[in-house]
Amino acid sequence: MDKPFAITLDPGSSLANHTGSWRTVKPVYVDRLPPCNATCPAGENIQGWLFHAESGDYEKAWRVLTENNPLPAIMGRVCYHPCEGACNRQHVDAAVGINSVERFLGDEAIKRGWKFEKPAAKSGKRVLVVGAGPSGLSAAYHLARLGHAVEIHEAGPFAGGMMRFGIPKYRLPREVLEAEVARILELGVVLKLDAKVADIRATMTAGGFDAAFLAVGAHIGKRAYIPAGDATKIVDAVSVLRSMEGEDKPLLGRRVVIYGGGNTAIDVARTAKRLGAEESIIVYRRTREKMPAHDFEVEEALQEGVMVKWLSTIKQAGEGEITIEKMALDEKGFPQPTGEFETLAADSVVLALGQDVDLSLLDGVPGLEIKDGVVQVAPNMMTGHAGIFAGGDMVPSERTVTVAVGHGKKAARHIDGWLRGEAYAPAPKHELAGIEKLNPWYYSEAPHTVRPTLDIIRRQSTFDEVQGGLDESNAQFEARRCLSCGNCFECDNCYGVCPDNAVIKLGPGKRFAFNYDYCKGCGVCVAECPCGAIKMVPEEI
Amino acid sequence: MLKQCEGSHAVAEAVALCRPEVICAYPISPQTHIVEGLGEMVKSGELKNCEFINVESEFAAMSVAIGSSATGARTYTATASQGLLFMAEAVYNASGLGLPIVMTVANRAIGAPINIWNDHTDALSQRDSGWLQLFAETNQEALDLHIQAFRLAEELSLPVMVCMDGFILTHAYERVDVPTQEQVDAYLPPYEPRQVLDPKEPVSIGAMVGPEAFMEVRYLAHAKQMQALERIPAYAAEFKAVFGRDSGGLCHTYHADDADTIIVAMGSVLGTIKDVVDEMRAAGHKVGVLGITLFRPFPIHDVREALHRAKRVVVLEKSLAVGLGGIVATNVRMALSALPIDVYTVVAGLGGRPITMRSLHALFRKAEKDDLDPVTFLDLNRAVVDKQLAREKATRRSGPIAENLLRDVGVVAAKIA
Amino acid sequence: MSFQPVKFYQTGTFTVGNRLLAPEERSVQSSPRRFNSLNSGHRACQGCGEALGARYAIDAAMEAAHGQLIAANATGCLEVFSTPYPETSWQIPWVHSLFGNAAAVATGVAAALKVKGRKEVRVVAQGGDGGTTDIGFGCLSGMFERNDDVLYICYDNGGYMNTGVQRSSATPPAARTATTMAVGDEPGNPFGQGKFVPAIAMAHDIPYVATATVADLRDLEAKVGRAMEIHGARYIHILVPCPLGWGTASNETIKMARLAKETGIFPVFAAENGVVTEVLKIRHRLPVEEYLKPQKRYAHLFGKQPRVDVIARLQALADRNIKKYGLLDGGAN
Amino acid sequence: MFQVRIHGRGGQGVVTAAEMLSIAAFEEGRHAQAFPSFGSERTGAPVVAFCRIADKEIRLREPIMEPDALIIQDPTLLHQVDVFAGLKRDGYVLINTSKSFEELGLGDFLKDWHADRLCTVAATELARKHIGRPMPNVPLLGGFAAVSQILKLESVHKAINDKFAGKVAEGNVAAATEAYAIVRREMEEAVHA
Repeated sequence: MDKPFAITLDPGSSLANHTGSWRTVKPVYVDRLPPCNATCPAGENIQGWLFHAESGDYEKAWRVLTENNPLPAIMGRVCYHPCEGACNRQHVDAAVGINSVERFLGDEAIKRGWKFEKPAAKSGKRVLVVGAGPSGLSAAYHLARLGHAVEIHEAGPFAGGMMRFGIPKYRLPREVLEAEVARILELGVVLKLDAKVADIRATMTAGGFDAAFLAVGAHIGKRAYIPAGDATKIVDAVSVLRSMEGEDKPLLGRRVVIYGGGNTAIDVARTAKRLGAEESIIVYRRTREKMPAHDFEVEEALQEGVMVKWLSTIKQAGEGEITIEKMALDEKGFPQPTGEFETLAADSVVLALGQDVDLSLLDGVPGLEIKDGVVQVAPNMMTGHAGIFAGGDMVPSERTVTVAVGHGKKAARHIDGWLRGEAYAPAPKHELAGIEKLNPWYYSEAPHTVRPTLDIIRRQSTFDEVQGGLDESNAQFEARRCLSCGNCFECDNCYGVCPDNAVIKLGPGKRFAFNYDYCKGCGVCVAECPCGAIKMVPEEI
Repeated sequence: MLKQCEGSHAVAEAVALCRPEVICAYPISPQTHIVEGLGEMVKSGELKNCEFINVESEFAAMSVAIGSSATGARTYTATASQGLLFMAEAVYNASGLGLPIVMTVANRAIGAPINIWNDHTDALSQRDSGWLQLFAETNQEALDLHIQAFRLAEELSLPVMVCMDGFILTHAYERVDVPTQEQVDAYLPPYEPRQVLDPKEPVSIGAMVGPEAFMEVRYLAHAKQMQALERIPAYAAEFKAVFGRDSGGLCHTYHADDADTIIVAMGSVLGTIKDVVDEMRAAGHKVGVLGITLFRPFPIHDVREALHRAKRVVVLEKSLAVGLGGIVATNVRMALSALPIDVYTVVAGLGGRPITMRSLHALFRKAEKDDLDPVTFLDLNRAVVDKQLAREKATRRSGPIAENLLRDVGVVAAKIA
Repeated sequence: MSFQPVKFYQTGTFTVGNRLLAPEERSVQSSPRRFNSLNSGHRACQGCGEALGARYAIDAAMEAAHGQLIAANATGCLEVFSTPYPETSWQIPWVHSLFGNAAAVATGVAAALKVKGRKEVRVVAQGGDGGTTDIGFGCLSGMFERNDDVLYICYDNGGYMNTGVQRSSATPPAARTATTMAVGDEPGNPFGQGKFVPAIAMAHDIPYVATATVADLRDLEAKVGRAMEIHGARYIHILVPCPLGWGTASNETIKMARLAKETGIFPVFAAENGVVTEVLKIRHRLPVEEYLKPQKRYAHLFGKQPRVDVIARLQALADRNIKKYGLLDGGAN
Repeated sequence: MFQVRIHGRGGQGVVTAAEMLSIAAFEEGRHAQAFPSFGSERTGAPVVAFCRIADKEIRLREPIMEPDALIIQDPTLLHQVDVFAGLKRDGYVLINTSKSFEELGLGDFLKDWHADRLCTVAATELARKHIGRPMPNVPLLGGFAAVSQILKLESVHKAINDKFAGKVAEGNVAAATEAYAIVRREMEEAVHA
């Protein structure tokens, strides 16, 4: 074709015009830290395992999960899931039911008998773990996977620690506990029961251990002075719950009063109900808002007929009855006595006022620092005594199972580093993917899935598990509700919205790249990225 | 085949013989009979492979033509007067894009005051539009020029305007020789566009061109138009070979070789002038005629060649460059630059005013005596004009001119002039 | 417990699940297939809504026409930024003639194709709101009335942005432009009767009329696709925010289009043979302020004395659209 | 060159008459040029059309100001328009009327004119009779062929068949023929008077 000069032009010739030169800021693809991962006390890569779960690859999901936490079935039941509290999805509709999916994976693993991979090589080092609670088990698991020979010395007759002696069956069926403990032991971890360590240094020398992780927990119930006649039965919550694991169940009578406001108080009250108590009354000095116990547990307890006397303290316990004094909150919100009294019928009083740690095994170990009844540890979980690490309830902490598991993992990694004579340095964390970094418009409404709960009659009479699990379909649905905060999920938005066609699609699984020859730096891709995986950075000029 | 028919009909037949593929038009007197004829031929199926589009304005007419021509279809339209002005923007665009559209302009005056009768103001207003402009003297020539126009347009890839006097030719019944389809096919090959919109070879037509190249683009448009000056005589010769008729060309002389006084004109008035010249020759006057067929590009050398021996040149034109005088005359003067020849401008026949032999006789005789003003308005009703001028001088609010004049002219207007 | 059905506002916004979709369904925004009819290297402003809209509209048309497409373009931003000598961004046969004649030029192209028997080749005409609703309106209406086989696409950014943001008949009331400055008692563009060309197109009873925005490119593609299934005169009116003329940040282009739809300011619907057949519902209804506030062209409404009266009138216009086109779920009308 | 001017009103087929005259001449192998007075004709308005007939090419484009013949399709124009303007001495005049020249008040104006060049024919009546419509133009052409003797009646018939077809053509042929006969009779009477 003979084209008139200048008036008629060859197709697509504008490629010669590199409009990228107009740019003063440029978009770059980033990975940001999802809030769920950021808040998980056990340091789980939640978004990572949800990804495999929503693709239906539950085993892969479970394996990714257990890289950080060996107890998903337990976590899926007892964890207070701060992850869900942080989940950005709550700004779209409701938080992703991470905990329920975790439980589904845990249960799947048990059902299908998935095992952990044994370590490739042995390190030749021996590590002593004292206490088979969540922290100890977690440490043992991680140490074992790192190739160390691990021996757990447990004072009690069973493994599990507070998971067994503190958490009632109806929240954590024992077979679940057993299964997850057994799986850890299959890694070659040696568990010695009824093996109370009296002197840590002696035990270490005797066993030729290179390092020790102490996680003895806090099992000594705090007492409070209550004037009482001999006839009155006063027991502590820990022993009540512990005795639930033994042959003869505790005899608390028809009317049980529980003193305290923590989760343990709730556990005992609900246990008492199930043991047949007609009245199970919690006496707590403050209001419900102030109560440390988790609200959903209080709610469940009330549903089950547990009663609560708010703003009350026990003044004295007499023959079949107790006297309580009404309290009033002062302007600072502290309860003050009012001088008003009331009597309650009570066959027994259970004190749920918190627990202390039995530190006897540390007697005479130099360098240790003990404060407020707990052992102080460095950021690497090591005590003042080289080679002796500690975690769980015996160190300053929130005293939850998840925190304990986190301690175990953290300690294990540092112990491993310490054993190899180098300091373990965790990978630097990405910037947080807060909701302000997301564009939630692109997420369709998908209300979260409610887990089934046991009917009230059976909850009051039996120790059957109260909360059910998800089935495959709704577990996957729940997993798919994940927004993939901070990490590209290849939605094509950036590719789609670029007015300059300067986004290159690298193909499924390969994400995208910018063609900076033509990108003018308008930032539309950043504004329209649903998950906040692109950010603008100034050009060096 | 010889026929006694209306000029518009003759042109319609000629256009049909050229196998146009798209015809679009908007009605305006005196162009209507041409497109009515073509519309009927398309509807009846007499003219095949042709789309006839009734558009909503002349602007749209030329725009549709631009689209179809750019897509490689042989395209025709027709207009006149106000219509030509209304499409002016697209007229320039068509030539700028180099699209070989053929358009008939049935020459008519431009208002206000509105006037449907013949003069050349409309076509000449577009003289710089980049279109080639041909002026027909007779209906036979109008017919012939359309056939040549398509050939010319498509060879040069430039649009061509064929101008014929409104009513005087378009509505005149006279004898024409209508060629056969075989003759036309032999003369006019199928349209092969230089550039075409086709997914097979995508191009962008109509780019924005800045100062860095615009001068060149315009120069090329000029150079391309100038090529027509060489091509047209060749096409006219070829035309004669096929049709056996002298038609078209650049310009034509009549008794000019030995003439002291040469009358220059365009279009149908040449016939009347020739009759006058014959009578004057018979009476021993050395007068001759130069008829300009091609006004754009202006055949500057041929005009000079034809006129350089004359003592004086009288340019009689149906147009007025208000504030200057003649349009054609200005062009002729340029052709005669540096020659010692008087060029008189005579503005005649505006808005359909008849140009009579009687007036021409008087005019030419005055010219021979060099007794003409540089710019003369033929048969101007002085009395009426002076009256109005006086009126305007007397009072500012002298009222609408046209209405005043009609009142002055009075009943005469109702009579035939 | 059974799987809950989920309403998809965009394909795959189930999010992470998006990774599982077949490649052609994966995008939440648009088809990953590309002709790049409008190629990179064009000179549109940063964040140009028209560049985005045009690329998708023409690509979708190309897809539907199997690559056999010719475009006629009116004068305006799109024409200027896409074809400044010596480069063009168009990869399809494209012609620019004048400001006011794109529809007629397209008619000519279609006529030529018809007479040449090139049935496979389709024709689109495109222009901005000035070239469509003002100077090109006569040709547009003529093309509609003759039902010529042309798809006309109007990219509406509400003004003559190419010449420096002057007022067009598509400029919304109260908006500031260079010829309707934010001064005097009634600052900005006066409240007229409005000129909603999609409705005028429907009044021609042409086979297909649709509106769309660059906030939902899937919808835009689908509408162009539908239009291309039909022969005869078709019209698609696309809202394309202009950062320059609206006084918005270059990265807010899509957001503004989304807000226009969500507030009811711009109804998104399709109509066949003069009857509305499809309406894109408002997902989260918002007051017009949400749409107006980010735009500097409305800044005068939010000064020391906010012009609540004017804002109320604009809200009334949005409410009228919502009622007229049934933009809310449960189709109020 | 023979020049004819036809006067009538819009809607009376004045222009068509001129065109048919030119066709008739063409049929006889002569050159002819017919053209209207280029008005924007409206029904009822005075209209003029022209026809030139010659043996060589006609180049002249001016209106006919000195006609050799006049056809007046509507006698009411006589007092409205200067229909006789420029009429050559002893030019032919054919008027569509049932009245005589005296009755039309033209006696003095046309006295000592060749009497056989002044004819009238009630063409409108003939048209009603043969075509069913008051279209005087074609019958007048028949009469004109008779009075002017520059055209054969057959040529007029040919022109009629060129312009019209079927019943209309037949009716017009009949009307023209009768008009021709009537005028010839008038002329003979005039000569022998």
